[in-house]
Amino acid sequence: MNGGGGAVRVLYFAWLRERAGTGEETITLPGDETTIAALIALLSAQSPGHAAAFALRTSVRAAVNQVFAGPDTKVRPGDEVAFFPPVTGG
Amino acid sequence: MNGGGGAVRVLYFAWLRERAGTGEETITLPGDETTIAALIALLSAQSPGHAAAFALRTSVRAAVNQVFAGPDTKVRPGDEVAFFPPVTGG
Amino acid sequence: MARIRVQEADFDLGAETAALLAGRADIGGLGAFIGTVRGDVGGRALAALHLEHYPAMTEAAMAAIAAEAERRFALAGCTLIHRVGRLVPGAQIVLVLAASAHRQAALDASSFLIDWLKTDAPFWKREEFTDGESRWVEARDSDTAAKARWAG
Amino acid sequence: MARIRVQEADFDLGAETAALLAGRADIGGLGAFIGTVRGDVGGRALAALHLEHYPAMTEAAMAAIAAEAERRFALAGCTLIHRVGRLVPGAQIVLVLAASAHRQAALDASSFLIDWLKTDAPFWKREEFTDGESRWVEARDSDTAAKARWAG
Repeated sequence: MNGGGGAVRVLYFAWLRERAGTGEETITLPGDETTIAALIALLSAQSPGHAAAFALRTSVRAAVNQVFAGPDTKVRPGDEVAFFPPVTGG
Repeated sequence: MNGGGGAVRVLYFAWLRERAGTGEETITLPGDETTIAALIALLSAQSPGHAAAFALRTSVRAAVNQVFAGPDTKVRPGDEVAFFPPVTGG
Repeated sequence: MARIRVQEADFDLGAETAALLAGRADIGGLGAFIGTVRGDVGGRALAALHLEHYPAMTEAAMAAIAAEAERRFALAGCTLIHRVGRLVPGAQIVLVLAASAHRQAALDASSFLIDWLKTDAPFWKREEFTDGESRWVEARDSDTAAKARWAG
Repeated sequence: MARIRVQEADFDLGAETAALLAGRADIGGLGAFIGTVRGDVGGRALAALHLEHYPAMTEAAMAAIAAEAERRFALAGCTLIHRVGRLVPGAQIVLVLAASAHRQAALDASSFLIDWLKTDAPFWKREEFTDGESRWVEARDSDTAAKARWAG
């Protein structure tokens, strides 16, 4: 891989979408690899809405490439990352 | 009540019916009151078929007036008594 | 409140469910169980099941089971239908529906109702095999154990 | 083997059950659960529920839940249908069907499937009240506890 970073597609659902003010955006990673926790820190600095979306960290869940992920899950250029509250279907 | 006994309607279901050779009969009680256990003894003496129906006593269940009954349940003239194997519906 | 029926005719799950839910906005969950006739019993091909019952007692026994379920669970309604007569493989035998504001009560009640129907309602099954032999089904300890889970 | 669908349209319990049972003589029991929209939430009148989901992930997550049920229970088949969009009180939200040769497996699997759907499938509910207010439903500890019963 090159060391210049790359784009990650970020999706938001439910009240995270409403707070972030968008359902989808593309973020350029500073390097080849990051983690969910580091990506949250990066995104929180984007806008007050983003900061509000991630303020209640215990209520934020994530998926990487459509698979549930934890704070230490790796994120790489080309991945699709989604953030959302605990699910309430059924 | 009078002391001369009276009639009890007796029903048989499933393999008890087949062994007894009848689905329904009327029996005259020797007195005003008996029990399921005593009635079984009385009925078993009616015919070899009846004896066969009641031979496996642990597989015989009873109801008096459409309510599940035990060996000591009282039986009186005018009652409807049913004998059958453990139920297998559902 | 419970709908109780014993019949030779088949039943329609969709219609029974619609009847139970019709006009109700207090129901959050509906649990259901349908028992059907299997075509194979221990490797032997079944031609049919024959369901016999004790007509004067059956509906009262089913109503008592439904009343016990309503006493134990917060039910908005329930339906019990049991068929009798000759039933071929694939046929429906029994229907249990239990509706409640909450899913756990609906699910628990439907399990409870079928467990108790198996041990407390006066039905008897006879198996007719394709080779011409016929035998009465024996009650199973596992059914008594299933009912015993609900003790107390 | 499982039938999985996410749709705005309503579903037909009778038709789905018939499709699962059609031509099968190896099924002895079918367990079902239907979730419906209640018209009252803690004494407040509900106008509608809005169901949002994560389209790229939803069906795969539901298929994984069905696969886990098939691994744990001796299933002959199962069906999971979840609606999305705006649903008014009385409307059907979710359908779970589980068929097996044996009733206990069918009942256990239908409970398992709805418990896991509640915690592992990416759906979110928003409540729209008749007074115009709207709020996202919060996940409940009781749902996590219900799933935890199946641990191991």
